[in-house]
Amino acid sequence: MANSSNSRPDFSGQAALAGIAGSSSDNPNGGDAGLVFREISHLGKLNLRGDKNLAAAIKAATGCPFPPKANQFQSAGERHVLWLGPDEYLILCEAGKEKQLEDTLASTTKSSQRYAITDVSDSLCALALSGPKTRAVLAKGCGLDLHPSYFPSGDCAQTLLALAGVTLMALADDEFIVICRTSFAPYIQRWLADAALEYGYQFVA
Amino acid sequence: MLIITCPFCGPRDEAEFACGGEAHIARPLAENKISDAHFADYLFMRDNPKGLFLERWRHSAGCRRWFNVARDTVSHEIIEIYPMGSLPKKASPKAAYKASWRRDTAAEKAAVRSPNKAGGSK
Amino acid sequence: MAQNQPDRGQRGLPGGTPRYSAFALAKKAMNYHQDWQRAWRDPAPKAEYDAVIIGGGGHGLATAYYLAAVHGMTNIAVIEKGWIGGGNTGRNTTIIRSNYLWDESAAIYEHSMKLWEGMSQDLNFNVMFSQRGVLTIAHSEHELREMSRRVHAIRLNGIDSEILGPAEIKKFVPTINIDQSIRYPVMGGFLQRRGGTARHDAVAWGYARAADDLGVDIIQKCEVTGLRRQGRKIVGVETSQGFIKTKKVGCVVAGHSSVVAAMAGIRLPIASRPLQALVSEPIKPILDTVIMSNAVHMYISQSDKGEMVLGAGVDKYNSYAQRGSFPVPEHMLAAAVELFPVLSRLRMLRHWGGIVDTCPDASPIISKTDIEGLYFDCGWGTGGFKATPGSGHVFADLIANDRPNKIAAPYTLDRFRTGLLIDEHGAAGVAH
Amino acid sequence: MAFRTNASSAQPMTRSNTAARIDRNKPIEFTFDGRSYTGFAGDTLASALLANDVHLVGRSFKYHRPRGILSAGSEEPNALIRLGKGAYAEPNLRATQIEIFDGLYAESQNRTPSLKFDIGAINSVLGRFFPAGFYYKTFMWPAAMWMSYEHVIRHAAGLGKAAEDHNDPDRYEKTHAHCDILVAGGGAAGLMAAMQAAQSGARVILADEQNEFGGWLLGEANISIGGVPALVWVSAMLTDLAALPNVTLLPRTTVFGYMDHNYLTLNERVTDHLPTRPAHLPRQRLWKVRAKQVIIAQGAHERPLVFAGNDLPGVMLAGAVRTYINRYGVCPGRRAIVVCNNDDAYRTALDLYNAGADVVITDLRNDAKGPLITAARNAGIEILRGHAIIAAYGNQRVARVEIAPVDDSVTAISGDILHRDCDLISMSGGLSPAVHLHSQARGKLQWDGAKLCFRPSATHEPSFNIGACNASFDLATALKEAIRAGTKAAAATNHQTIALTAPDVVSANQNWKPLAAWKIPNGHGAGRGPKAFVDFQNDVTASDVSLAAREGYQSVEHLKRYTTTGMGTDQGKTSNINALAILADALGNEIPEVGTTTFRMPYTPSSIGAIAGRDIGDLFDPVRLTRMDAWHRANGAKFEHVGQWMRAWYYPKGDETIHEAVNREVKAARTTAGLLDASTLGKIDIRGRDAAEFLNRLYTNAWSKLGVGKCRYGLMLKDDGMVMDDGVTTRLGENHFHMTTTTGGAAGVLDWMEEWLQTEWPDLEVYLTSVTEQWAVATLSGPNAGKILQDAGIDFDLSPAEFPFMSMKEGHIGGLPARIFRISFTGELSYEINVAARHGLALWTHLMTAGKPHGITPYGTEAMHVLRAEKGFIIVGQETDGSVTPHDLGMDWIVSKAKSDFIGKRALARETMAYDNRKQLVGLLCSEPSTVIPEGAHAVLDPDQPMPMEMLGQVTSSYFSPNCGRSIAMAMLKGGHARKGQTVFFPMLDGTVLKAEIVDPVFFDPKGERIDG
Repeated sequence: MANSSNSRPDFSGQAALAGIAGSSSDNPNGGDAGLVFREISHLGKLNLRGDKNLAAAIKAATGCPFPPKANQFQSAGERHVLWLGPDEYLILCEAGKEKQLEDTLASTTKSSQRYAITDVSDSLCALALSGPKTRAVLAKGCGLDLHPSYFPSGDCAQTLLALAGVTLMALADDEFIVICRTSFAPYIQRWLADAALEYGYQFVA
Repeated sequence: MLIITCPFCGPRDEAEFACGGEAHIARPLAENKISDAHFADYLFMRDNPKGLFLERWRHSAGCRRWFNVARDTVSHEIIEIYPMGSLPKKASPKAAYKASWRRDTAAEKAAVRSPNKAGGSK
Repeated sequence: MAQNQPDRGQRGLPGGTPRYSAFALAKKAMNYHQDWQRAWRDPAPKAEYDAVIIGGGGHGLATAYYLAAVHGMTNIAVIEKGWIGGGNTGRNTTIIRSNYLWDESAAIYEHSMKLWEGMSQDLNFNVMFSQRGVLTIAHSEHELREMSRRVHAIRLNGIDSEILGPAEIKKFVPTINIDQSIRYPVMGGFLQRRGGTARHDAVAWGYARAADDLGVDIIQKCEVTGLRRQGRKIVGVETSQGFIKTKKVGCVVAGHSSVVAAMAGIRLPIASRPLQALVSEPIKPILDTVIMSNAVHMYISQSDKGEMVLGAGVDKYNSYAQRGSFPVPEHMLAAAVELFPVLSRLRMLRHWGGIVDTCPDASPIISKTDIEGLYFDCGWGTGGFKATPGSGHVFADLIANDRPNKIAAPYTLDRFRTGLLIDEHGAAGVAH
Repeated sequence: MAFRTNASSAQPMTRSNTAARIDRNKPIEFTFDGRSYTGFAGDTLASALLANDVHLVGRSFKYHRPRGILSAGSEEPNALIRLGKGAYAEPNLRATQIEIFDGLYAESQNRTPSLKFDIGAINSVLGRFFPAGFYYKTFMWPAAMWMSYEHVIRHAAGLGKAAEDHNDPDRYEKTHAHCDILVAGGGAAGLMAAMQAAQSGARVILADEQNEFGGWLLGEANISIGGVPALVWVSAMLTDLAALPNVTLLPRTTVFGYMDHNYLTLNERVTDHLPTRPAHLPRQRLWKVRAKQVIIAQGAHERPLVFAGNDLPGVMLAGAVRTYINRYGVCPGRRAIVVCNNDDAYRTALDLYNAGADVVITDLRNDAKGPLITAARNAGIEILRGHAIIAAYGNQRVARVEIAPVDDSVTAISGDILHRDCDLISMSGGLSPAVHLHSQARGKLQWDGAKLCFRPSATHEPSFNIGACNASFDLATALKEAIRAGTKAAAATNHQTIALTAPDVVSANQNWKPLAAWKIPNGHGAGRGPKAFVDFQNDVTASDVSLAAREGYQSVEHLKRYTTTGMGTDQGKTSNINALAILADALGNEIPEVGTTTFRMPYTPSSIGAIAGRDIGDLFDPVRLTRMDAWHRANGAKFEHVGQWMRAWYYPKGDETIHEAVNREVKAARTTAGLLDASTLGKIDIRGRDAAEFLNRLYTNAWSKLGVGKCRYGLMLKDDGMVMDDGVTTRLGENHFHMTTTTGGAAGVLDWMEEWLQTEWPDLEVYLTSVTEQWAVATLSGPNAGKILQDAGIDFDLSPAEFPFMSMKEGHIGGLPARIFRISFTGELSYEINVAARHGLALWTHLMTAGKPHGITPYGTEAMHVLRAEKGFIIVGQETDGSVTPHDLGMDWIVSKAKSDFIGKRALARETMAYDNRKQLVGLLCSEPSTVIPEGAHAVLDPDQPMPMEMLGQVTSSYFSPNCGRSIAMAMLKGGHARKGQTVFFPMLDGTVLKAEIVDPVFFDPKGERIDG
């Protein structure tokens, strides 16, 4: 954060939970915490509107194949393309790469094509969840059937977590990414810590 | 809590949806002159059947898409879900659509751009 | 207040029905209560009536009573498809108040309030009208502003209303939580001391007994199957017990207004929605008033039996199933625990749903229709119970004279054509 | 009574030596009504009290009659106690369901001063004067007195007392769960069905309200299943089920709600049975289960018999007595009378006999035969056939009975009365299937004339009823049903399974057809004689039911509501059928014609705390913070909630009052510069070929010709012509716009736009994305705004020529990339600076630093409101209330006449929209410049007119304006536009009257000369 004597603002930028939620943990049962979670700072996020014709452009720009089905995502390294709706996708990329990616997409997408791309990197906050009780914790606030056979890794969904809208991504049986609107991040952070209490949790700021 | 099958996201809890009320209410264009009474048919009068009801829902906590639902307001059974802008295909919802008092009302007729008017609202 | 009221109908039971009293109770006890007679008869429908009221709820029975008592129309019938008072009359949270914002609303609900204040004596039936006060809580700057607007208007309409600060509220309602750090703190409230509750079933039974005494036929388990017309005139009612001839039909069928209207080819601007309520197990008194909070969609009181009575907001989709969705009570009870932490260790005993007919402007319809002799009193949304006597009183007047009186005039169907709505939810959406 | 034992001795002789499910090696100390007792692990409070020969445990609701323990389960109407102390206290709990633990503290309820001597019992003496509904017939004179009568009634009513300390220390949680098959009830049938279903690999949840699975088998002796004692079979089943990964076993879990689309709610009591509760564990957990199929195996409830004095302590249900003997090793009496209309009670007689009690069987039937009857006779138990107990007597516990022969229909006494002493009556009136969940789910019921009960018929949801709740009381039959249901349910969820073979059941055959005997004659006239109770908790007697029928309360619902039968915390589990039958009898009608009431959630009373769960306190509602929030806090800002947002309201310095602080902030914004955190304004990114056309239809004014880089104010209407929202929208490119909305309206406006795009104009190519939180916004306003931006390092020319009002430029501030909008809500030279949200705090602190020499002052929402009011700018939701048109606001200038259509256009054409007497926006100047008229005050022309007064309208905004040096106000007044110059009056709540002149609503810089600084 810029101190008042500095005449130039600090460029590093602030993560959504910076200065709001410090590291914390509570593990009454001992052993491994049931849930370990942290914010993925400045993860690049682009909201993409348009239809399947964008597949080639997306592939070229991100290396990710097009999500084959609704409510699934495809990955290439740190980059992911999530299906959000019939003509809406969310692209996740390395911090700071969003602008470059936006330009590449713009250039590789024929101007004639119906599409729109909007940088929402700061609009949304991504949290990485892991631990044996990840699904059990999410189930306390999410009405989806999160059983691995119904929500396997590779699935994503926009849904409700307690009182906030979120996008869930299952990376593995006990590994999720939860994306929420930035201003809801403090609530989601507090809710997760509270819901995970009986299993023990650790939040890494 | 109802299960509503979003045409795009599949079955979800009712809590993820917003209900938009009666479906298939055509909006009269201001350029087509109709009486205030006929305009009220569009603006305020509502179909409110005990039984099969054609209504609009939005997957507000999911893909944010609107769609139509044919639902029984007594049993809460969902008979058909069909895309926005289309008409039901199953027999009973189809019949309900045809039977509605709205069909061929002045308000509904006024929803269509009259040929002599050019160019829309630009 | 019981005295000098606008034509309240005759006192006592002129029809000869023995009066209820402590004395009668003691006298009958001598014979082990063997010779109490029916509270109302169980007649078969006549071939013809001067007027037929469809719907044996509080509003319908009140309409019949005032038609007989005030307008001398005694050759009338109330037909009810189930048992009287079985609809919203027996499914609401019994809140009574008249502190409405708009002049038109204030007029009809205050008219109603004055009738409540003499009802037990008018009907010789204790409806347990309890003027324990209705306190509406404000939780934000915005709500405080709306409250001020409301209270100024209510006062100038000659209706009692006072503003309370958090400390005064705590004094008036010791169980409430006024901690200012909670999400929806109690920042203030406005109180109508004349507001309160009544025993909902007793209202239906009391009106039924008094109307019956004046000769009104109350016909239960009689379902309307059609409205017979000649051209634009009503000539009778088709029922499950046969055709009943009449020139005047008053429809007071909350929860089914659109259905009955459709029988006559009439369109209404109404959506029927579930409204959920619940009670806790009975406990010794902890709340001696009625509390309403609109920000969190919750209202609460404690019945004479000791049950905490809680109501929520209206469900989001049309239904005739008298059941709502679980998230509604879930949210409502969380809000209730915020304001009344004591509730956390109590238990929900009964939960139910009613069907309310809601209008676009959250105000009722009391109106003639374009069919001669067909009248509607509907669309009370969540405000119906408190309006019972006033609604019946002005509706009876409308049916008897075929023209709305000053109080009913703003509530015609025509307002949806002109756009002169009485937008109660626009005006801060105070839950009714 | 000779055999009364010393209640505090560790081994009271009421403990039988039968094998039981209590651990005699684990004594447990507990307290009831101040006296300490000992029980054993595995006891309920009820069984432990009975073991200590305590029968009197409560007082009834109305007559305060002494009451004991009737049942052994959740149907208990009498034994309601208050558990715990202080903040842990909980009223109305059923002693029959409380597992005892060391230090348990319990009190009886509804008595003063004590359980044994309760002054309320006077009601019982005067009972004759308080028949059903007596209160409807009296307390009416004088009218004013009702409140006093009511006060007394209220304090007499109500059962237990709520906790004195209201802050519940316990934690409650909720969770969602999904399964293929939910089995409600873990008795023999439930276990069998769960096992069958689980074989298929389907996901199964098995829930039971008791601490142990096994249902009524837990209380039975002499039954074997699959060649082993029933409970051995039960534990084997449990071991197997627990081993299956696809099975979730939930003991202590009541399925209390069954809603649409197979959505069920369960209450799990996680730690209630523990002496100390770990803080991290929930006390209770609400399960919200979505099941594909439901199997209901809830069992049945035994009915009492309705005879005089049937409510005395020591009068118990036969099945319950059996349970106390076999499960808890407690024999509740030494001299027992068993009275019944069926075979089942003979099992109780035998178990009592084997437990060492003297037993007499009074069988209402005179033709009873079968193995159980034979067994009883062989045991030498005295059996009085065709006899009934016509009255029971005793003081706080049954001591003697009158028994008489009765005719076949049990309507008249047909012989001499016998007198017997006893300390226990064990009664059985037959079984009522627990059809509650089935009925909650809108399943239909049918009357079984042979078994005398309502049984499930058609189901509404995908579900099955098996075992006793399906009136299949015979164990072998129940197990076969379970296997069938388990197989079918699995198949319905696409899980195939081979039907298991039903295990053999060895149990004495019995006849499940009881004798219809609803009201036992007492030898007195109608309504006379000692009270015979139908509803124990609410003190409803047989004659109350007859009275209701006599007075015309003949529908079941009228009966319930008039007599309150079935309205207690037991919800009529033991009383409904008896009441119904007696009503039918009074009406000379058949039971099915009289009908039954539909059951509603919950099956048993369910904790409100658990339904609220963790959505309380700071998790009650999300609170949204801006990126500058930390700075506001650090600098002592006061906040206000705007929707879910937390916004800086004002920044008091030292001990400034809100007014002093706001005045300072308002002045600074017009003399030097003010800085506002405007991040919460809604922002929508609008793209696509038809974006401009879309705005044309959405807003009242025209958008096609707006140049790139230019901003325009827009007013949005609902289609009824009423103002809905407003804001500034900027053209970023030919097909790209940036819209701002009000803070509160943001979500609604985006939804509104999506709705029109998707449902009305799908042909338009427009894409909407919310960017509200993508951008942090600082609004720099005031004469020094330009200088400050210069010093902050803006990288483009700010001169009005280069950067005119209502335009936007992208550039950098101190190197930070920013979008800067030259728009103004204050009328001053003003810049709305948008940066990526991550830089919001940096931008803010940077501007504060750069602005220091120029007197920059942070201002909050309150000052913002005053500044805009000085300029007469409206705030949607303050000046408007959903009933206001643009014309009412004097904003016709923004309503395009050229456009053929826009949302709201047609509605505005209605004749009433042009009426002169509509409420219209005006300004007000109070005759007392220092007096601020309260917002919400209503204007009248004549303050002396009588009530109700003719009102013109209300003050919508009212402030002290330091820049005008006086108070100013805005109001919506009838015909306001034509009233400029008139004087109106404002009657205050304190009786005083304020006076004001109606003026134009622009109070400061009417020509707008300050906009360029």
